[in-house]
Amino acid sequence: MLKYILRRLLMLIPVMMGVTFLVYFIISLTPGDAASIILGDGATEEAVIELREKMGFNDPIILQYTNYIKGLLSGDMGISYDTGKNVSTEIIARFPNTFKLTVIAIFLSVVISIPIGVISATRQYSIFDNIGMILALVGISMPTFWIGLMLIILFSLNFSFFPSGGMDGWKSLILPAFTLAIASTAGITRTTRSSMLEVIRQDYINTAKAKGVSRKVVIRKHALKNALIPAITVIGLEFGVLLGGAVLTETVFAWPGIGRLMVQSIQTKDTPMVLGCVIVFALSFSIVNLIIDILYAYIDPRIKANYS
Amino acid sequence: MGEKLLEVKNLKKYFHTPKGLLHAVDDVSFSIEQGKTLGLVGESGCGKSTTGRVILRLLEATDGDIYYKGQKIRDLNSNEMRNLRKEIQIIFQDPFSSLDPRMTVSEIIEEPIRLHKLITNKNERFERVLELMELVGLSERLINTYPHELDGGRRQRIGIARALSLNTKFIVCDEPVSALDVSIQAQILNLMKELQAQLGLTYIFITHDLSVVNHFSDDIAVMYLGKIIEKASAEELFNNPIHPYTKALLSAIPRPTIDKKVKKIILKGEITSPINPECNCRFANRCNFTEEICKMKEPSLEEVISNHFVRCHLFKG
Amino acid sequence: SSKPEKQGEKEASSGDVIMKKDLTIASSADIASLDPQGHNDTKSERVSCLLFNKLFKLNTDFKVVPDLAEKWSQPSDTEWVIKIKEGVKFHDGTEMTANDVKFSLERSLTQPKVQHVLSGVESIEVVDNYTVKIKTKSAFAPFLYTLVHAGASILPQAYVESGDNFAKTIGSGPYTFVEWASGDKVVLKKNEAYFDADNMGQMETITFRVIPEGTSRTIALETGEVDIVEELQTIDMSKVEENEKLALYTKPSTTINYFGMNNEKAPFDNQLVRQAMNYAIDKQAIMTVAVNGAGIEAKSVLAPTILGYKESNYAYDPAKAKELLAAVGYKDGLEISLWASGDERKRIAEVIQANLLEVGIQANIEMFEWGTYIDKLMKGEHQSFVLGWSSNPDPDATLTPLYYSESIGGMNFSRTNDKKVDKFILSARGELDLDKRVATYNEFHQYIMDKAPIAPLFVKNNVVGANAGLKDVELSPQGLWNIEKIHY
Amino acid sequence: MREKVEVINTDLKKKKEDLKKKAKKRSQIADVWKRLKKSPAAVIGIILIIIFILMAVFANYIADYQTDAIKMNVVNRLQSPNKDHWFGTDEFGRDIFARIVYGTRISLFVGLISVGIALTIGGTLGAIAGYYGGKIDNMIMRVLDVLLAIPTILLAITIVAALGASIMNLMIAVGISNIPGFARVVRASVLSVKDQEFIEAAKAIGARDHTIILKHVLPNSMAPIIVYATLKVATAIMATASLSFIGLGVAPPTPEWGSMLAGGRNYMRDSMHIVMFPGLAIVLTVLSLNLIGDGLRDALDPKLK
Amino acid sequence: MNNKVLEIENLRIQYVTDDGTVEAVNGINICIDKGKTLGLVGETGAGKTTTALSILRLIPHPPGKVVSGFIKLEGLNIMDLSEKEMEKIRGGEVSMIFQDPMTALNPVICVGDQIAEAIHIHQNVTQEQARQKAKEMLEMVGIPGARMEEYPHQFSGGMKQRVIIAIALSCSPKLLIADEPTTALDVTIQAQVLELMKELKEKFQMSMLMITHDLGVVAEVCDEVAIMYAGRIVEQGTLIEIFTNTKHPYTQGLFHSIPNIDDRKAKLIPIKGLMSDPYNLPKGCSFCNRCNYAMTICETQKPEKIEISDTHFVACHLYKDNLDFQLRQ
Ligand SMILES: Nc1ncnc2c1ncn2[C@@H]1O[C@H](COP(=O)(O)OP(=O)(O)OP(=O)(O)O)[C@@H](O)[C@H]1O
Ligand SMILES: Nc1ncnc2c1ncn2[C@@H]1O[C@H](COP(=O)(O)OP(=O)(O)OP(=O)(O)O)[C@@H](O)[C@H]1O
Ligand SMILES: [Mg+2]
Ligand SMILES: [Mg+2]
Repeated sequence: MLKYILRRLLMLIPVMMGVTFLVYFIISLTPGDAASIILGDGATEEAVIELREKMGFNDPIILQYTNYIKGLLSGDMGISYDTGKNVSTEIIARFPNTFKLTVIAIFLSVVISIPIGVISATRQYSIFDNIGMILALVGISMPTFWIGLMLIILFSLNFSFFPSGGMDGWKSLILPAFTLAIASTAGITRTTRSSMLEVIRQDYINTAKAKGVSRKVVIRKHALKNALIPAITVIGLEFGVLLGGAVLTETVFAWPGIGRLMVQSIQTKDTPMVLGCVIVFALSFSIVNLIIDILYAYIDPRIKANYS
Repeated sequence: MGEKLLEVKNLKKYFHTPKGLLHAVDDVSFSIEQGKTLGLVGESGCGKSTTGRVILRLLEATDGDIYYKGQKIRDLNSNEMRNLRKEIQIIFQDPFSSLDPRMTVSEIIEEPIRLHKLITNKNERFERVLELMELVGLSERLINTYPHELDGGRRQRIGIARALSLNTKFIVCDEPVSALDVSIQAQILNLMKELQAQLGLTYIFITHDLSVVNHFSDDIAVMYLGKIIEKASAEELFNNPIHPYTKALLSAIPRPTIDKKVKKIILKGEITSPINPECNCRFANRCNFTEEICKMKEPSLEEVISNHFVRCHLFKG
Repeated sequence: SSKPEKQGEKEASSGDVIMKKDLTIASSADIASLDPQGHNDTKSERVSCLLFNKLFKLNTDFKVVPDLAEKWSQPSDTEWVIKIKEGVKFHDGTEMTANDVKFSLERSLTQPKVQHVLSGVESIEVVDNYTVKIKTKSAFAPFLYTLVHAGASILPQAYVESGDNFAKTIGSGPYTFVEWASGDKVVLKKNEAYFDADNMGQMETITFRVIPEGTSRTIALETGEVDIVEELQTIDMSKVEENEKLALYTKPSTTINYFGMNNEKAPFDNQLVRQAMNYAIDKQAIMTVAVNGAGIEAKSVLAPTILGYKESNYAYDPAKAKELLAAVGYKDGLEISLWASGDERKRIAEVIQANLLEVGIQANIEMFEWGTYIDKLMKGEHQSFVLGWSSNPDPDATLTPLYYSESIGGMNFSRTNDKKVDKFILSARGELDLDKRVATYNEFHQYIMDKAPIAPLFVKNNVVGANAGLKDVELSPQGLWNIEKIHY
Repeated sequence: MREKVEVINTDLKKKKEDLKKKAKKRSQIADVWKRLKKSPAAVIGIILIIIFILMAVFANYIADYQTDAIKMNVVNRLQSPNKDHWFGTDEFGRDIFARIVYGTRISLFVGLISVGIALTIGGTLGAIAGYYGGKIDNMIMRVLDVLLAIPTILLAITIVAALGASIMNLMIAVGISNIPGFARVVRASVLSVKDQEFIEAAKAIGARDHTIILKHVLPNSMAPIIVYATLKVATAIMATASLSFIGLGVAPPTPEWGSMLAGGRNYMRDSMHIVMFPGLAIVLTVLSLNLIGDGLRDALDPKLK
Repeated sequence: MNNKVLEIENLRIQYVTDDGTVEAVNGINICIDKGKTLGLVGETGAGKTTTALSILRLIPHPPGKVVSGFIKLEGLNIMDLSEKEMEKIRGGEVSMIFQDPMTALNPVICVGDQIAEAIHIHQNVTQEQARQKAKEMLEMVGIPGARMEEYPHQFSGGMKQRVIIAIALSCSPKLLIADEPTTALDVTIQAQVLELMKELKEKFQMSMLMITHDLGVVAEVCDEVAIMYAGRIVEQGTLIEIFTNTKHPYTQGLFHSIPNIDDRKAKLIPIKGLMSDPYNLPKGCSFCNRCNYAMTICETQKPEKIEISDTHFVACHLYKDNLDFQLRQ
């Protein structure tokens, strides 16, 4: 198992290289000149040219990229073009916020969607099932920022249950996390439902029933664990979607996360900052998926056998 | 003695698995004469299907030679192989999963003809399909049905029709009846026998059901964990089984009679894993007659009686 | 028109006088840097103003008044001698000296973001402990205005050289730095030892909170989570106004929004076409749609509050526009591309698009992302565009970058290349006599609006929403001002 | 014993002709359609989508593009739904109903094309990876992992930033960011099919790889792909809304639901209808696509009758 | 004294689907005496599993529905019981072994726990005691107790089937229903498992309902045999009666379809045609379209049960007027 984890972690290196290279390359394709961004509005042409030379912006992309990677390997993520801040400090300050938000959101959507999925499956075609599925669909068809604003109007303005934004205390987490969760709820609910439907038709469920296990226990103990396996995959993928989708939620709820930082950095063509953000995104996404794979092993002994 | 249509020499097929090298087929040799049937029996996982697949080059062999009409199959390039496929065919165990669920009966039967451009005229091709359907006893009103709409027996007939749609001479039958009810099984077995007589087909008949193989085959090879452990004519094998495993196998068949009860030989354990097998008799740990040597050395296949080969230390020459 | 208008004069009912000692201000974006020479944007400037002092500052009427400076004189056209107040202490207790001034001003020349601010300075000399002499490269009338820029803040040399990199920023201002949570908030605390007793901070703490989304900002104000919203979404003005507990403040800004044309490219290389544009656009409609009426029509290249302003007499007159276009041969209409970036400019562009359609011009809007937008504009790839410009009080700070021929490739997006314009700009810049300078600018306005390199649209109001209990909220043309004076 | 073929004493040839005709008649599409019709949810979905498609096609007859959908009318701005403006007017005084009707064209188009892009590229890669397995599989999937690890929104923003904000580029951006997803789904689906015996049967009759992939593997792995695709059409429409939110939507005044929604958000407190109707349009489209997707999944499975 | 463990009377079960109604079980009567084994034989789709599931009241509903009839366990009509009471019976009084050992065990729960669960539910013991008992059960079916922490995938097919047997027997049920317990196994393993089941049946004094399509298995383990065709029992009798005095043409067809291992030249005589569409059973005898003896009455009228002896009856028109009718050999 440990060997497997190590191997997976090693696999991250080429993936990260790929990610950084791709992003570096795409950003370099976008118009806009880093030197003039660094210098700001009032810069003279000479100053721009001089800085361009100094920072090596005239070098071929590959060279610039290798220089960046060299820095990265020695732990230096560079300095923001836009604000002059140290990229790693900035990311360390911001990333935990996004991570916290995403994790809570995933938690919320799991807590909401797994029971709905399970109940829907056990009562296939019932009213609960139909309404549950339609709600799930409506959930994904509403844009995040729209849901966010509606929730603020409802719960902050009209009822003053929660703050409208910002980041102090658990109360301020609820609305953004919930907003973020809604979109992924649909996917997880539907997967849970369909895998549950699959599982309850399996022979071992009949075996359990024939043992005299009560209906509830059959669902909880025998079916759910098996049905969770596909659901977990979706949860892992949703995590990535949420990380990416946090941008809008962070904007609406004034959440000082990394999504906003990234969008802002792209807009100012702040390459080191964008790369920094992308690296943590990609890393956390990959690590979460690794964790998911390890989780599989815990749920499913057959998979565990394959890892060792 | 007829002419050897197919000859397999020292065939090996190993699979790489996470746990190690799986010896699915390990040094198997046999030959079949034109118009005859070779039965390949053995327990689940002993490598019967793999043998069949390797012969057809659906899987590439790890080692060994396969001669078809004296031609080394493994040396053919992909075009030559495609040509050869007009003559050698396969019928699968599961008549459901071996038919594309999205094709109608006529499409399935037509496909090989179309692919090999045997008949290019559409109408003639259609005639041929109807002809084949009649040959295997499928009513022509079924042309437009999908396999799932049919029962196992009819589905298996489609598989047979497909195998016959080319200039088929040789068919690997991979447990063609084991998924069927006895009443249907008998229909199919009779059909296959008839076709053999009519068209001069040669079969390799893979099965785990000894009563079927006895009824169907001229020669029988018994496989155990990738190896042939006994090989003889059907008559000889059933009258005079030599290898302890063959004996146990024969005795274990449930017989639908109440008078002639045979004393069962109950084997101890279960089949051992074919992954990285040790160099001893592969049956040793289940055998009721294991001796020291069985655990030391791998026995070789010896001709104990004329045309009766056995791989066992206890019976030599 | 420079008095802030507090609309809907309301006092919090005397029963519940709010005794809060901390102020939370919602702003739409985070500050870029705590280093006053490391940024060039108003959000950061608002914070540095509380943390640092400059030699001079602007008052709410946009006049230059001394801040650290005690006395100043101009021995020659290119020399300024400035004496700072004695006994000014930095937050760490050290005293400010002329060395700090020299160090700060020289440093500004080396900092990328602000190196342009004092680019007219040739040298700085320390005369004595509290006096410096600054030489400019040439006679430069608006020199004092450049000293009010945050980039000319006076920093403690010792601290800056300690390499702390502004992590625990030390300045001399009325507030001291407590915390900056990136993307979230900046917290400041009152500087009890501030040197200027008249301008002491009023609240114990001030928190700047970042709330990017307009609607969320208003709601935060309504729920009392913040006390002031510095950029109130204009659609919410009526809401704030109608709310008993809130007060609305508006004041015209110096931000002028304009429809720019590429004077080098057809059809806008033709003066008549450009004039036609000035007639074709319905500025009132733009204001309604873009800022819900919170602004004043712009009639020249500068905001009215700016020195030497004189308005043109274009009015919305599609018929006239058609006539002009017909005169140049565009009877059957024409097709142009119209560039924009951002939500508000998109709305403006949409109205322009509709206006132009009336006179037979089909404008295809192309949206860009900000960095790309500016880059492409600099390269002159555009035909026409929508942009805003917030200027310093001195007209030169607008005119040189925007209309001077050498700024082509820079901010001169209209690519105005007119000898006479250049001459106006140069002579006004060197003119130290205020009246003469004003006269030159008056003339310039007339000339340039006849050339019509752009079509001015409107000058946006600064709109601030605040808790009704807050007192002494003052706006300047630059927006929320004198934050240190605000209190409950 | 052979099953007796019913022989009818009429002209045998004629009967065969009939059979031939019948053989042609029964296409798979017709079959799927027959099964699809049985699911009420799918039928509702289809009806809704047809309404939207009709709206897109016959937009000209419903409202006038020039005078209703893009003509500004500041006097009438922000009107609530009323007799003249069924869905009210937006901040420019444009008729929201007309804009939604015309928006159907763009939004459906964007959704379908971007998914089309992702499906073709991702699908091909996934099919190759799944079918051939081994090193090829590993290589393709690792490259796609890279793409997957980059947040969608970043990919979309940078692509739009690099190429400019046009409908085409929007579709490319959304399309590209969906490639890894499709590749994964197709690959998984191909993997589940490729080991079935009928694939081996096709090999045994001498079919070439590409024939096998196109005629046997893909048709049988269609169900999850179709479901995923319908879901993604929905997400693609939403992605345009998100991009509009950060200022990179389609060029105005083109009516497009996502940008209508994003642009109207500042007004939602007083003029709910500005965001409600485009939102509703998106919800209904997404809903109906999903209903169809679910229905199709069942209908495409010949085993489920 | 009533010696009957199971009595089924006039049981009719339907599956109602969109495509129509399947009369899966069509008025069958079964009874099993204490300690006896009844073999239920029939082709795919004959309704064997449905019958078995109905005894545990586990017919999936919808689409399944018991239309009429009753099932008595030791005289107790289970149709009247509540779900709670039914749970007591399942695994306690009546156990069931499913056909496919590969899928009948929960892959994510270790085998020990799966056995212990049944014990814990039905016997008033602690978890620990249940696990102890589970270990004993495992050893009883010939698997080392040490392996109880392992998961099903670590077991071979035969071992899994033994685990399932262990589960079924763990609470000493009065009736064991075995639904094709050896069909998925290799012959040598099948022999082991059948041997084990016979042994344990003796030991526990159980009654057994053995469902199979393999007459060979029947010959080995059953005391009585019921031949099922299209939801009906067409012939029933003691083992000897069925094998030596075959009455129903279908039963005879089954015997003739099996290759004779001792006579390899013997020709197979298959039953012609196929089982009727379950959605659309013939009006008369369901078998009439495949029957070599079919008469006109067979097409229109359902055959009655005809008693050949006390223990042997057949449902066929051939014997209606002529009890001594002999089938052609
Ligand atoms: N593609 C493969 N990869 C790895 N192992 C394989 C593969 N195909 C077959 N095997 C293994 O090879 C061995 C022989 O398999 P094969 O299918 O030939 O057995 P068989 O005798 O046909 O069994 P059955 O009666 O169950 O069909 C088995 O242990 C099987 O697990
Ligand atoms: N859940 C269900 N829904 C609809 N029809 C069903 C269902 N289960 C069984 N049937 C039908 O009921 C009939 C009897 O099925 P059953 O499973 O009892 O047969 P069986 O004798 O056990 O067959 P096998 O030998 O294949 O196990 C069949 O025609 C089958 O198609
Ligand atoms: Mg096989
Ligand atoms: Mg069954």
